[in-house]
Amino acid sequence: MLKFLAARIVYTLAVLVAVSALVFVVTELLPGNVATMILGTDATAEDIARLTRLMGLDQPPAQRFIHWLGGVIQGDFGESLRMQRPVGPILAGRLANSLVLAGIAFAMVAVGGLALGLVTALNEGTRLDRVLSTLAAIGTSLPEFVTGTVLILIFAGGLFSVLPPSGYDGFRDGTVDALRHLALPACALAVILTAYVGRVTRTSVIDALRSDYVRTARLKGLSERTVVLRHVLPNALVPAVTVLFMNLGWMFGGIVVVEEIFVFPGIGRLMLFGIAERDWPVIQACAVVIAAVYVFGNLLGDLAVLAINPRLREWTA
Amino acid sequence: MPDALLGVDALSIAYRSAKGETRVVRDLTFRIDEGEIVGLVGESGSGKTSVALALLNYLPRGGRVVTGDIRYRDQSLLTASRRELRRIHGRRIAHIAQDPASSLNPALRVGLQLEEGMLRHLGISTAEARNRALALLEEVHLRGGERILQAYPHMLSGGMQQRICIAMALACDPDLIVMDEPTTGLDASTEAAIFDLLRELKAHRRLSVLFISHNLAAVRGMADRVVILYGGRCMEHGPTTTVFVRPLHRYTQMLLNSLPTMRGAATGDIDMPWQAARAPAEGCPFRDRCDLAQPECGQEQVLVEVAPAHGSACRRWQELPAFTVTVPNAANGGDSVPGDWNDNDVPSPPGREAVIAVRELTHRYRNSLLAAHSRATRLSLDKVSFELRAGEVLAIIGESGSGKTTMARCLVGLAQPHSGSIVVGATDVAALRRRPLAIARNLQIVFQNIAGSLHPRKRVGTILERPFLLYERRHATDDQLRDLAHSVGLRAEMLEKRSGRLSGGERQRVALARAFAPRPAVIVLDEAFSALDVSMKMKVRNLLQQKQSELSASYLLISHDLPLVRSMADRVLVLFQGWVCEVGQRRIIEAPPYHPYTETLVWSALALESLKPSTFELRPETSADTGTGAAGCRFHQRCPRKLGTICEREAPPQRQAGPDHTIACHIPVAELATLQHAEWLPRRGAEAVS
Amino acid sequence: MKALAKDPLFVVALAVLTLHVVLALLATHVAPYPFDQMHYDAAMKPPSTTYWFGTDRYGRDVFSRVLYGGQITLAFGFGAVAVCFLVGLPAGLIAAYFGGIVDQVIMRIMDVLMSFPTLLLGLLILIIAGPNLVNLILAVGLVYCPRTTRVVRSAALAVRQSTFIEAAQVRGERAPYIIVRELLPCAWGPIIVEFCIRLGYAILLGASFNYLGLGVQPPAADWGALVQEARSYMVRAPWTVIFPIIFISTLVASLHLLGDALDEWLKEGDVA
Amino acid sequence: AQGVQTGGTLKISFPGSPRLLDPPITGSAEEWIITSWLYNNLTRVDEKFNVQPDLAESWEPNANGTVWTFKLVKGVKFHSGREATADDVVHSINRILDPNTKSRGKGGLGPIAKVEAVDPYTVRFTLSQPVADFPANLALPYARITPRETKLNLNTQADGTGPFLLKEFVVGEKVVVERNPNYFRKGFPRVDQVQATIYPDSTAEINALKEGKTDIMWQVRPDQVPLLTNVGGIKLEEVPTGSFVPIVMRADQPPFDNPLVRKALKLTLDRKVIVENILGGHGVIGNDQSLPPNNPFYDTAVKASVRDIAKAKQLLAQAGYPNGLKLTLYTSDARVGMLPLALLTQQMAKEAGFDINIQTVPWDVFLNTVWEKRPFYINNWFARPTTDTSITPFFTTRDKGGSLNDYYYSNAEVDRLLLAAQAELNPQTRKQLFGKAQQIIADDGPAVIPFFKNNITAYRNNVEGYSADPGVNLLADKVWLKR
Ligand SMILES: Nc1ncnc2c1ncn2[C@@H]1O[C@H](COP(=O)(O)OP(=O)(O)OP(=O)(O)O)[C@@H](O)[C@H]1O
Ligand SMILES: Nc1ncnc2c1ncn2[C@@H]1O[C@H](COP(=O)(O)OP(=O)(O)OP(=O)(O)O)[C@@H](O)[C@H]1O
Ligand SMILES: [Mg+2]
Ligand SMILES: [Mg+2]
Repeated sequence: MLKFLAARIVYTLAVLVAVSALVFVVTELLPGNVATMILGTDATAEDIARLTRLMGLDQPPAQRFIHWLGGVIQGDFGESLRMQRPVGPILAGRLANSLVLAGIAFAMVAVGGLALGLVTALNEGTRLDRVLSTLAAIGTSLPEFVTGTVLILIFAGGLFSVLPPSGYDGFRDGTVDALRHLALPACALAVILTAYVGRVTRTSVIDALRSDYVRTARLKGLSERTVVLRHVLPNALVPAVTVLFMNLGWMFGGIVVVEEIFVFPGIGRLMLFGIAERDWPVIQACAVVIAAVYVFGNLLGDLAVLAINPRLREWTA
Repeated sequence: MPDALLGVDALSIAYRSAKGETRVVRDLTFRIDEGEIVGLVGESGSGKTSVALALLNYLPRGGRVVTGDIRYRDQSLLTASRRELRRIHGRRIAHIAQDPASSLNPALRVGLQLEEGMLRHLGISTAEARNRALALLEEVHLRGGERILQAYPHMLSGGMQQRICIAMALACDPDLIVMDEPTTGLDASTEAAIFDLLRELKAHRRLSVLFISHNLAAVRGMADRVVILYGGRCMEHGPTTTVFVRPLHRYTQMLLNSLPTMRGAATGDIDMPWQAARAPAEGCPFRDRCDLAQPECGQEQVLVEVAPAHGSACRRWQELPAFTVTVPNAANGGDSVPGDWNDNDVPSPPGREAVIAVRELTHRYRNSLLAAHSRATRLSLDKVSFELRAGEVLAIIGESGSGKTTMARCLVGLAQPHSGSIVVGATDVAALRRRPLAIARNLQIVFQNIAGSLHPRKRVGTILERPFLLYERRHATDDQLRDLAHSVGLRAEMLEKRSGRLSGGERQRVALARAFAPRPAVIVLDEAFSALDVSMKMKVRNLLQQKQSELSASYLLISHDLPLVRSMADRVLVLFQGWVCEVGQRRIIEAPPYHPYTETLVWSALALESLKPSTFELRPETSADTGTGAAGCRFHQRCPRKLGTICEREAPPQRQAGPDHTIACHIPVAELATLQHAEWLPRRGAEAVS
Repeated sequence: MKALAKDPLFVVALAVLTLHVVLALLATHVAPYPFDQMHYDAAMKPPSTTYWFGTDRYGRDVFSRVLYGGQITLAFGFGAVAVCFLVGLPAGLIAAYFGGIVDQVIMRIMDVLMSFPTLLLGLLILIIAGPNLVNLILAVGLVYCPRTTRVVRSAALAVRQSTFIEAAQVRGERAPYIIVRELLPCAWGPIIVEFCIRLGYAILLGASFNYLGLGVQPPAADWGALVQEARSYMVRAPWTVIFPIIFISTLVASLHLLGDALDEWLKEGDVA
Repeated sequence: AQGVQTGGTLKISFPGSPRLLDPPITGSAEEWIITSWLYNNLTRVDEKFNVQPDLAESWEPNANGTVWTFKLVKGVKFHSGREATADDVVHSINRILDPNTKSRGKGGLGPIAKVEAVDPYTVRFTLSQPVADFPANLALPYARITPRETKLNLNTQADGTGPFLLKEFVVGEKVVVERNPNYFRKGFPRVDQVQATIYPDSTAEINALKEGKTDIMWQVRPDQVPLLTNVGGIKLEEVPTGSFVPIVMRADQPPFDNPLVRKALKLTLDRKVIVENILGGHGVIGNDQSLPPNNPFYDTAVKASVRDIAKAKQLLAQAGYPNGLKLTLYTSDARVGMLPLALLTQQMAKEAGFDINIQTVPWDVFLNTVWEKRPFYINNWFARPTTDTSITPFFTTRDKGGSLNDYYYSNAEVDRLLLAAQAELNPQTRKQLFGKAQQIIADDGPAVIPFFKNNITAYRNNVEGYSADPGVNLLADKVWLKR
């Protein structure tokens, strides 16, 4: 178990380094010259050359990568070229906002998706199931920019004006205010995943319901409640939970779009800012952090699955 | 008639599908009395499981009871409410499913699964339930008590899992247990042990059991009465002793005719046609395959009471040719081999040239890259040497996991041996990455899953032509293809069909035809029979034997089915954990001296046919890694005749037990022979077959 | 196939998909105006008989733009999936067939690619390569090819275990023959399902990139870009976003439902 | 002024956040506004482009305008309490000129050869060329006067002479400043405190203004104007500026080396539609030269081209393109108006036979591969602070001072006129010179400048002493709140 954990963590870290390297290479390949970006249209060639040297951009990439990676390990993501301030603190604030948003959306997905899957599976074949399943299938076809746009049109200016379409600003105006601002983005983020997790859950619950061990349990004369709670759920939850955590990564992709729609001051928008401004330390930091959330999400998923399923626990011992 | 414990009356079951409703069971009537074991026998797909589930009113989705009634004592189970059913399930009628591994919830501890039924039905405390659970474990011979209760199912072996399932069924002391093929998927020795247990339970508890199986031998040994099912209908029913001795339905006769046994066989020799594509809906479902069929067999079937409590659905039961099975039992067992129809009895002389010579072949499975740290260093083959001689049938026997398949895979090049040589003709192919086509051509294999070895999307003609294209770089002529098809009893039209659209039997023949097509010198048969129904098994066997004499090919027959091996093999090689413990002429599995391991195999097979109670203390498989680096005999931990520490410390010598017969054991051959003869005789009378 | 034809969801989905494809193919004939023609005096007009779906801030006909947008959307959808399969099909088949170290290497590479959040990887590719239709196709294709590889691999792996593959090996067949003639024909089922689902996701992802402004060049616009263009005034002129949204949702939903129905059918029906 | 009430807190909203407060390296409008509250320049430019004294009470050029001497106001104190003297000025200017500072202001100050303190209250600048607008250059936001030694980190802290003291600065959130009781202009500032809050989201910003959470919304985008018009208690105000979005036609490469083609393109555009569409009417039509209409030297006689497709076609044919002309127009959507202008141009020019293909690129790619390189693209310029810098660098030949001439335009007459105007100290003559240049550029020039943007601002009724500013100014010291 411990060995597995250690191996898994090492693997996770290795993936992270690989991802960082890839991001670094990618940003190396960016067509623009950072110095030009900073100096803008008024700069002379000498200015640019000087700034390039000043920022250490003339050193070999490998050396810069190691230097940068060393910094990252100590929480130092370098200095933003545009903002000329350390990326770390900016990132921290934005990440906190994004985590709040993703956390709420994740809770919605977990509760909604599992409930949806359970309800449809337990009512398999009924009209309720057909309606909900079709809705879920459609739900998986709604990208965040569509749900976001529709939510704004409905709740924030189009039909009603009950919720703000944007302007999240942390909790400085109180929890209620913050939650009001989080409602729409969280929903937009949650819809597609809720539908997806719901579908996966449905399939796995149905598989469990049709399994031999559930038949055995039923033929022992157990009550339906015991059968579902004790025999079906622990097994059915395994794929559902795996998918749930696997999609943390999707969520952190979707969050970029959602933050753009709802002008949400999170890491996704910071990343887009970095891209628009070719601020490579910002891009790198965001990419690595997003990737980290993703791989740790997967790790968490694996651990959750291990906690639920003793057989896997044994295998990995 | 006294009230039955369970009465099934004119039961018909149908499944809904896209094509409409299909009836899979029709008009089935039988009863189970208290303390009685009723065997339900039939080929795969004959509706056994459907009947079992209908008895529990738990048919799978789409299935329903169309007509008929099922009464438990006075209560109709079909009209019972769900609450009433819940009180009956587990408490009055328990169920043991086909596959123990999937019947246990992988996420729950065994103890909980064992106790939850008791807690629900018996109104006892958790502590009491725990005590009862421990007692049940004793009863099913599971040592380890608490430890087992704390275990998760996957930590137990298949045999242990099945015992847990049995314990679960026994937990609330039900009146009736429905056992749906309780030993399929278990290997022979485990199977024998489970049957032992069931027989013991039968003796100790007054259990009523519906015992479902396609294993005739097992049913013969277990059941008081049998119901023979074919195509969803009852063909014949009656007391086991009558039905299995004087069957009065042509189908039953054919079944028994096909049954090879350890000590004898049926006298008749009925040539049963290949399995029909689909049983006819009306009339006798068997008539398409029946050699005595007449037009009136297409009329509605009636079950005739041919003797008290013995019914037959055959219209012509009175006209059936006389057919008596010499019930093989201990009394006529002994060393005589009555009715042995294997005429290929001449031992292949040692002087015949070897077509394949295997020397010191060693193989180990390398697991995936990531799992390299695991201690899976056990050899799956350990310095195996033997030769396959021209025109002979060499059988490799051994329990599951003994390395038989690995052996076959190494021979045909699907597995890479670690060391050693495999000389085919003059070439050592062991280390070759790609074998020359000429060698591949001469070394064909028939897989366990014969039908599955065909590509489902290809036409039969294309499949049969492939060997010609591959080995001779030319298209086959139509005549060649037609002849090939005919040689396995396929009509020429079949060549145009896609193999996926053929019936199972047809597919099997296509696969065989393809293996024969390049006229190979050697055919490896890896469990080519184990998935087949009894009747099919014999068809395939006969075809293979016929082809062998035609092509004068050598067969390497891999099987754990001892009766079958006995009916086919010239020589036998016994493998235990990748190690050859005995090799010799066929008679080495017919009479002592045996290697102790061979002895256990033979005894298990005999026990299965109730020829011999397996009082033999087979030591349970231990999870301990046997054989790893142990210098001694690999079998010592499970050996019933273990001498002492010498077995643990020293590798056994190879002893000549006769011409062309080697036993690797510390016990001298003569001593083995006396021991084994001695033990056989006194025990013979000790326990009569019931 | 009969069972499929009776499945109402399948029929509806197929009809919707066909409608989308036909509309896109015939966009030039169906659209009342060129997609970039501006009617300066008719900016932001609600739907009417002249402008069925209304007009945008430049007075461009939303209906025409949606039709042309469908062309682009389908083009990058199919293009990206083609890239996915160009990489994923051989990679998956080879990994499944050879197993062992080959499999390990291929799948580890795919794992690293997979450990990028989809959108992020695409973003990075697009910012190096620069936004245009071809790069968008490559980016989406690359992002999804590990997933396709996995699906193909596991579909092929299921077949790989089949006895007929071993039978072919024993017969002495060469690997390419086995992969192409034996493995592939039996793995088609899941591969087709994957194609439908992947197409749906490729369209979603591509549209999301366009929504972020990292896709086709204006004035051309796919449905994602149409929503993006109108973002600042969508509350005042909701028709500018509603129609592209309806189109993309129905297209993707039809693909997903189609995939579901096929999957269900493959699972239940006989494989032959 | 009469009835002025003092005290209270003025609340202002900004769309973007200041990041750094050290004047030489500031780069955004928000930063420039905040530093204008904390520091002073030697001079300042008012809303009519006239130079006004700030820390310098007077200045004097030599005869040919190459040496400028500034007299400082005496007794002005930094927030830290020390008096601001000529040495601080020299230090501040030298910091800008020092390449290591990475100041963007280096090029804008003018050809300063030497800056020296003559005495504690006199600073002398020696220029390598005459510059008439030199005093205006010193009003650039980079040229705020900072103390020559300080222990503070000026990026996040401040020690200036300005009307307010920095109290709180949270990046991305807010800046709070308090009244400087020792400010050298008596009676200013009028409010006790100014709170600048950052609203990255404009909807929230508008709501805040409507709800009275803020008093001034400094910048309103044209498309937001409908949301604020006719809202009770709120005033909208706009003013023309010199910011423009030109279509660049490189004059040294075909096809735009031919003036007929340039003229033809100018004739295809319907500028009213463009202003309406891109700016919602909140701008003024431009006449293809870069001096904005609110500049005192703007020549009202120079008219913008009026759409005339027939004429355009004819010119095109005359230039040798009777079957039209295929072109790629580069643009970027990183700055407001650039992409819409490309789209509108494409459509409008189509009728005359211009077949334009649009390429949108990210801003950095734009700067690296398009700007100054491609023959046909759309650029973006913010208003320049002085008359001279608003036109001369754009249109004089590149090696003759045309530092911003990405058109590679070279017209001897324009060179002569503009360079003469640059050195000319007499306003009358200067105006004539500029007028002639404008006419030539409008007719023959390499740019389409279809409009100048307006600055739009909104504020609550109780705000007095505030108005929309054509430059980047928000003179918080003049504002007071009516109770
Ligand atoms: N859920 C189902 N839906 C439709 N048809 C079914 C279903 N289960 C079984 N059948 C069909 O009913 C027939 C009887 O099946 P059943 O499982 O009862 O046979 P069996 O005798 O138990 O076979 P086996 O020995 O293989 O277990 C078969 O033809 C089978 O195809
Ligand atoms: N792919 C594999 N990877 C690792 N170990 C394997 C693999 N296949 C088989 N083994 C192990 O090798 C040993 C020999 O297996 P093999 O399949 O040859 O046995 P067998 O005699 O054919 O058994 P059975 O009667 O069950 O078919 C067993 O211990 C088995 O667990
Ligand atoms: Mg069955
Ligand atoms: Mg095997």
